[in-house]
Amino acid sequence: MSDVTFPVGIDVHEQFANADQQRHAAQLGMWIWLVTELLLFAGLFMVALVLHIMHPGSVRAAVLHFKFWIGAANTAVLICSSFTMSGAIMLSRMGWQRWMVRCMLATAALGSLFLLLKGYEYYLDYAEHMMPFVGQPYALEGDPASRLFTNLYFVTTALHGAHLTTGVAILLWMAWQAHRPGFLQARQNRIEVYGLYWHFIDLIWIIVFPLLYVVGR
Amino acid sequence: MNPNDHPIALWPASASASAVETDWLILAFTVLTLLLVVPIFIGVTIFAIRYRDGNKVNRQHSDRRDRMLELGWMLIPFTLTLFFFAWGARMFMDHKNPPANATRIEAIGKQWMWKFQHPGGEAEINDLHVPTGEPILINMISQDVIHSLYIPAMRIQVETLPGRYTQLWFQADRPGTFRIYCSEFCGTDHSAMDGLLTVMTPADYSDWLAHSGSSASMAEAGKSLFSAYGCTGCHRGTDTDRAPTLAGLYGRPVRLAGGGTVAADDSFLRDKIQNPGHNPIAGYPQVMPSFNGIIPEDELTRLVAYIRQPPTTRKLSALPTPLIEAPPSIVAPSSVLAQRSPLAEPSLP
Amino acid sequence: MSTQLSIAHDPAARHALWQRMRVPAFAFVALMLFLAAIVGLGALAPSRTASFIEIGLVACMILTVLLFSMEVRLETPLMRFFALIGFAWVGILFGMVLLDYLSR
Amino acid sequence: MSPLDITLRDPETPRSTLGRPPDYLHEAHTLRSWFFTTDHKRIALLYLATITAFFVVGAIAAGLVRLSLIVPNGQIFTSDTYNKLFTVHGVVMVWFFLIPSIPATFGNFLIPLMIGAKDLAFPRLNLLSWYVFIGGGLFTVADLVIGGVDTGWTFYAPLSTTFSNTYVVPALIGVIIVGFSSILTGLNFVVTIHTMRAPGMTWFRMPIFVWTHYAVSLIFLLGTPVITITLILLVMERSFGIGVFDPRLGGDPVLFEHLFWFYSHPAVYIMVLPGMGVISEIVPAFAQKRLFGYRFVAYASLALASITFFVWGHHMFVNGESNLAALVFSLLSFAVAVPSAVKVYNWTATMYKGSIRLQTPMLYAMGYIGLFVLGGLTGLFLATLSINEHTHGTYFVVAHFHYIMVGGTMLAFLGGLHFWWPKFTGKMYPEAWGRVSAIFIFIGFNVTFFPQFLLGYLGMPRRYHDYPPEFQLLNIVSSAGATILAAGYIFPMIYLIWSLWFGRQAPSNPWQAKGLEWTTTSPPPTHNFETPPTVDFAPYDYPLRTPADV
Repeated sequence: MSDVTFPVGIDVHEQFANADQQRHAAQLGMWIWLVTELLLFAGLFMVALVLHIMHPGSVRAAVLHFKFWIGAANTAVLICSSFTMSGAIMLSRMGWQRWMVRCMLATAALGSLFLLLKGYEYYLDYAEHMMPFVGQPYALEGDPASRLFTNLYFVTTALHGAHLTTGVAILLWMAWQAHRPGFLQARQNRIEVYGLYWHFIDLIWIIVFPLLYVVGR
Repeated sequence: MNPNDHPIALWPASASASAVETDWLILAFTVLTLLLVVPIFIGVTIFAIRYRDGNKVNRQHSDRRDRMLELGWMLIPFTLTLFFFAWGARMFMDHKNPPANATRIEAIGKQWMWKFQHPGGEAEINDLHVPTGEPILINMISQDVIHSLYIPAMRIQVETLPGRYTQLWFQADRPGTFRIYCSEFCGTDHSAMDGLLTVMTPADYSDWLAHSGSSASMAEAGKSLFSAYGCTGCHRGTDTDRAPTLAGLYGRPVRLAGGGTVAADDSFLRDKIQNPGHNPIAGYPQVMPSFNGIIPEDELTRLVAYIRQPPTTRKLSALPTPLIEAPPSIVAPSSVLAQRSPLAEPSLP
Repeated sequence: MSTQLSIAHDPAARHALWQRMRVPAFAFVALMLFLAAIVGLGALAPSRTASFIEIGLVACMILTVLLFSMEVRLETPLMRFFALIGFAWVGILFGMVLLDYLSR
Repeated sequence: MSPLDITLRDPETPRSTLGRPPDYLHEAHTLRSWFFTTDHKRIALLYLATITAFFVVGAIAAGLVRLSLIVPNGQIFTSDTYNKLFTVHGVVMVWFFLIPSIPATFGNFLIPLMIGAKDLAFPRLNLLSWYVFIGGGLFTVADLVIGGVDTGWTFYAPLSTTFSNTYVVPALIGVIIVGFSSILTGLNFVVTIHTMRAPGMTWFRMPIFVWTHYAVSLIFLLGTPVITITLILLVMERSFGIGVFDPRLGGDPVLFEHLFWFYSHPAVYIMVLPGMGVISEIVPAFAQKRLFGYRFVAYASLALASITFFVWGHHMFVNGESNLAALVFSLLSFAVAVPSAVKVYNWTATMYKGSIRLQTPMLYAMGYIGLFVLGGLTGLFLATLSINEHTHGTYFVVAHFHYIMVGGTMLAFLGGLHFWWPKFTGKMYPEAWGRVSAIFIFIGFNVTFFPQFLLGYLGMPRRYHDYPPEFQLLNIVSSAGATILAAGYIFPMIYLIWSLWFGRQAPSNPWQAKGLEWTTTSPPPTHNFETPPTVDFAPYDYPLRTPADV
C-alpha cells in the first residue's frame, strides 16, 4: 500500500472558473501573505539595526551572552527541514502520497527539534539571568542599553517560534488528512502553498540568526 | 495670538525678522495656491452650469488626448511649488544654525510646566524673559514625555525629547508679551503647560536680571554639584590616571572602546553621567557608577553647563580634593525622577 | 477509489524522483556551506569587516531560498514581482530610517 | 453582435426581470444566512452596518469635543475627560471608520461586479476579516468608552508606554487585531483583481475604482504589518518595560514615530485613494462623458501608493529628526502634488462639454473636488519646512487633515453611497432630501473647519482643552458649523433607512452609467451575473459627441 501513486489534482471551488485559476489564486495569495510576514519581521530587524548603530558596545555585550552554537545548530536544523519539505512537495507532484506524508512528518519532527532546542536555550538564558522582564536580576545590570537588545532578541525569537509552532501544527493536521488516499487528488495545491510558508519561516530565521547572534560580535 | 491682541485679529503678532519672513512665505504661497485652485473652482462651477443636461450648447469633442496639456498641469504646478520648498528649507537651516554669540537659556519640559534657567542662574517657571536684539538659544530637554516648546510670535517650535537635548533660537526685535505653549500632547494638563514670553529692552532685561535674585550662575552651580556628587574624586583637573580628563573635552571627538568616535556634545555628557557603562570609552575600564535616577534633570543641565565651560575659566586644576568620602552611589538623591511604574496598568472596573 | 499504479521498485520512477530532487539538494548544500561560512566568521574572526561579509552571505542565502527552494525562478513574472516587492519595501523602510539615524 | 453583447455594451437596454432567480438580498432571510454568508455583497452590507455604528460613536465624541471648546477655560469637562474624548474620536474615526470605510463596503461589493467575477477569490477569508474587524473594533471601542485612553490616536511613546494612567493596552490590542482584517481584505482584493477578471477584462478596461482599490490593497499589505509589530512592541514596552522606546534604557521614542508613520502616513492614502476611485466613477456618469486622461489617472493611483511610503518624515520635522532627513522628506512630500494634481485636473476636464446632471452623488463629487484641493494644498504648506515649524501641532494641521479626511473620504463615501444605493438595495433614495443633505454637509463642513486654519496660524495648539480666551470667537464659529454638519449626517441615516421600505423600486441602471456593475439587476443575483460577462469595450464608453452627432 505504501508504494503507490495517486492521481494529482484539485477540487475547484465555485467562485473560480477552472482549476488553473484557483491554483494561481492560491499561490498568489500565499506569496502576498508572505510579503506581509516579511514586513512584520522587518519592523524588528529595523529596531535591531538601529540598536546596532546607537549602542554598538552594549549590543556586543548582549550578543556575547546569546547561545551562538545553539542558534547555529537551529539554523542547520531548519535548513534540513526545508530540504525535507522540498521532498514532500516533489513527492506530492509525483503522486507518492505515502512517501509525501513521511517527508511531512520528518519536516514536522525537525521543526519540533528546533523548538526543543529553542526552549533549552531559553532555559539557559533564564539560568544566566538574561531574562530581565521576568523580574529576576539582570546579568548585565550596569549596561541598560544591552537590555534593549536582549529584550528584542526575546520578542523576535518568540514571534518566530510562534510562527514555527503554527507551522508544525498545520503540517501535522495536513499529514493526518493525507494519511487517507485521495488527498492528492483533491488538494495537491495545499501542500505546494504550504511549502512556500515553511520555506519562508526558514528564510526569516536565516535573517534572524546572523542579525541577533553573529553580526556585531 | 497674545494676551493684548484684538479678539478678532486674523493674523498673529510677530516679534522677529524671521517670523515676518515666515509670514511673507505663507502669503506668497497662498497667492500661488489661489492661482492654482481658483481656475478649478471656477471651472467646476461654470461647467456645471453651462453644460447642464438639457442646455443647448456645443458639446462637440473628440477622444483625442493632448499629452502635453496633461504633462503640463502635472509638472508646472510642481515646479512652481519647488521654489517654496527651497525658501522654506533655507529658513529651516537658518533656524538650525544658531549664531555663536547667542545667549544660552536652558529649558526643561516636564508634566506640566516649563522650567527656564538663564546663564546667570536665574530660574523661571512657565514664563520667560528675554532681551531684544540679541540671539537667544534655548537648549532644552524633557524630564518625562515628549513636549514641544512653541512660540507663535517667533513662528518657531522644537520638541523636547526625554534623554536628548534639542535646540531652538530666535532673535526678538520688539518688546512685548507673547504666549508660549506646549504643542505636543503630553497628558492630562497638556493645555495648562503654557506661559508668557516677555521681550524687554536690553536695559529692562538687565534690570530684571538684577532683581531676580540668583545666587550662582549655571556653571558655578554646576561646579558645586560636581563636588557634591563626588565627581572630583576621579575627574581631577587634567589628571588622567583614574579617569579621563574633562578639561577641554566639550565638542571634541571621543574614541569608543567598540570602535568609532562620538562627539562630546551635551547629550553625550548627559548620557555618560546617567549610563557610564553604555558605549564604553577607549582606554579606561568602566568603573564609574551610574547616576541614572539619582541626579535630577535640572542638576544635570547645570553639571553639563559646568563641563562645557572652557578650561581656563573653569580652572579645573584648582579644584579641591573630594569633599565627600562616601561613594557617590549612596549620595541621597535630592529628587528622584518621579516615574510611574510601567506595570501600573489600572485594572478595568 | 482512484486508480493505483504499483511502482514499488520501479527504477524509472525512482530515477524521476532523483531528477526532481537535484535542485533542492543543491539548495540544501549551498545553504549549509553559506551557514558554515557565517558561523566560521562569527566564531573565529568577529570584526566590523566580518559583519559586512556576513550580511553579504545572508543575502546569498536569501536568494538561494527564494530562487531554488521557493522556485521563484520557475514562477510567472507576477509571482516574481510579489516575491520582490516585500524586500523592496523593507529597503524603503531601512533606507529612510537610516537616513535619519546616520545623519543625526 | 449577439443580444448579450448589446446589453453589456449599452447597459441602458432593459433586461427582462421575469423569471429571474431571487437576488442576493432575498435569497434567504435567516440570521444565519447573514452571519455565515460568504457572499461578498452581504459581507459588504455587514461592514456598512458596522462602520456606520463606529462612525456614530466617533461623531458623538467629536460633538462633545466641539461642545467643550465653546468656552475657553474648559469648564464643561475635566481635562482627563476631554483628552479621552478626542482620543475616542481619533481612534474610532481613523482605525475603525476611515480606513475600512470605502474599501470594506463599496470595494467588497463592487470589485467582483466591476471585473465580472462571481465573488472574491477567498470568500471565507472575507467573512473572517469581518469577524476579525468587529472583534477588534468592539474590544477597543468598549475599552475607550468604558475605561478611556488619553494618548490621542497616535499613541506616542513614552506617554503611552510609561506615563499614561489609562487603559492603553486593550486599545492597542484591538487596533492590532483590526490590522489583520485590513491585511486579509487587501490580500483578497489583490488576488481577485489579478486572477478573477472576466474574459476580455484587461487592466486598461478596468474602472478607476478598481485601480484605486488595487493601489490601496498594496498599501494595506505593505504598511499594516509594520504598524502591527510597532504596536506589539508598544504593548510589550508598557507591559514588560522592554525599553525599545524608553530613553532611560537608551531606547529612542523617535524610533516609534518613524515606525508609526511608516504606516500611518500611507494610511492617509488608504483613506483618500478609494474616495478618488468613487469620484472617478461618479463624475463621468453624471457628465455622461468619458473620464479624461484615463491612463494618467490609473497610473497616478499607483504612483500615489508608492510615493506615500517615502514621505512619512514630514510628520517629524520638529521632532528631533536630522536636518538632512527633514530636507529629503520635505522635498519628497512636494512630489505627492504631481499625481494628486493629475486627478483633480482630469476630473474637472471630464466635466468640460459633458452633459451634467446635478443629482446628489454629483453634488458630493463637486464638493469633494473643492475640499480635496484645499486640503491637498495646505498639505504642501505643512510640508514646507519653515511653515511647519510654526504650524506643527496646531489647529492648522487639524483643519488640513479634516479637509482631506472629511472633505475627501467622507464626501466620497456619502457620494458613493447614494450612487450605488440603488444597486445595493434595489431601492431609490428621495432625491430632494439627498441634495439638501449634501448642501448641509458642504456648508457645515466649511464653517467647522475653515476657522481652524485661522486658529492654527494664529497659534492655537491642538488637543488643548483650556485655551486662551482670544481664540474663543473662532472656536464658537467652528462649533456652530459642527452643528450644521451633524444635521447633514443625520438626514441620510434617516432617509436611506426609510427608503429600504418605502423607496421607489430601482431600475438596473438608474443613472445611465457605464460599467459591468450596472449590467446586472438591482440588487444583483447571488452570483452577480446571470451569464458570465465577456468584455470587449473600453471603460467609461459614454457616447462621444463627434461633429457628426451634433
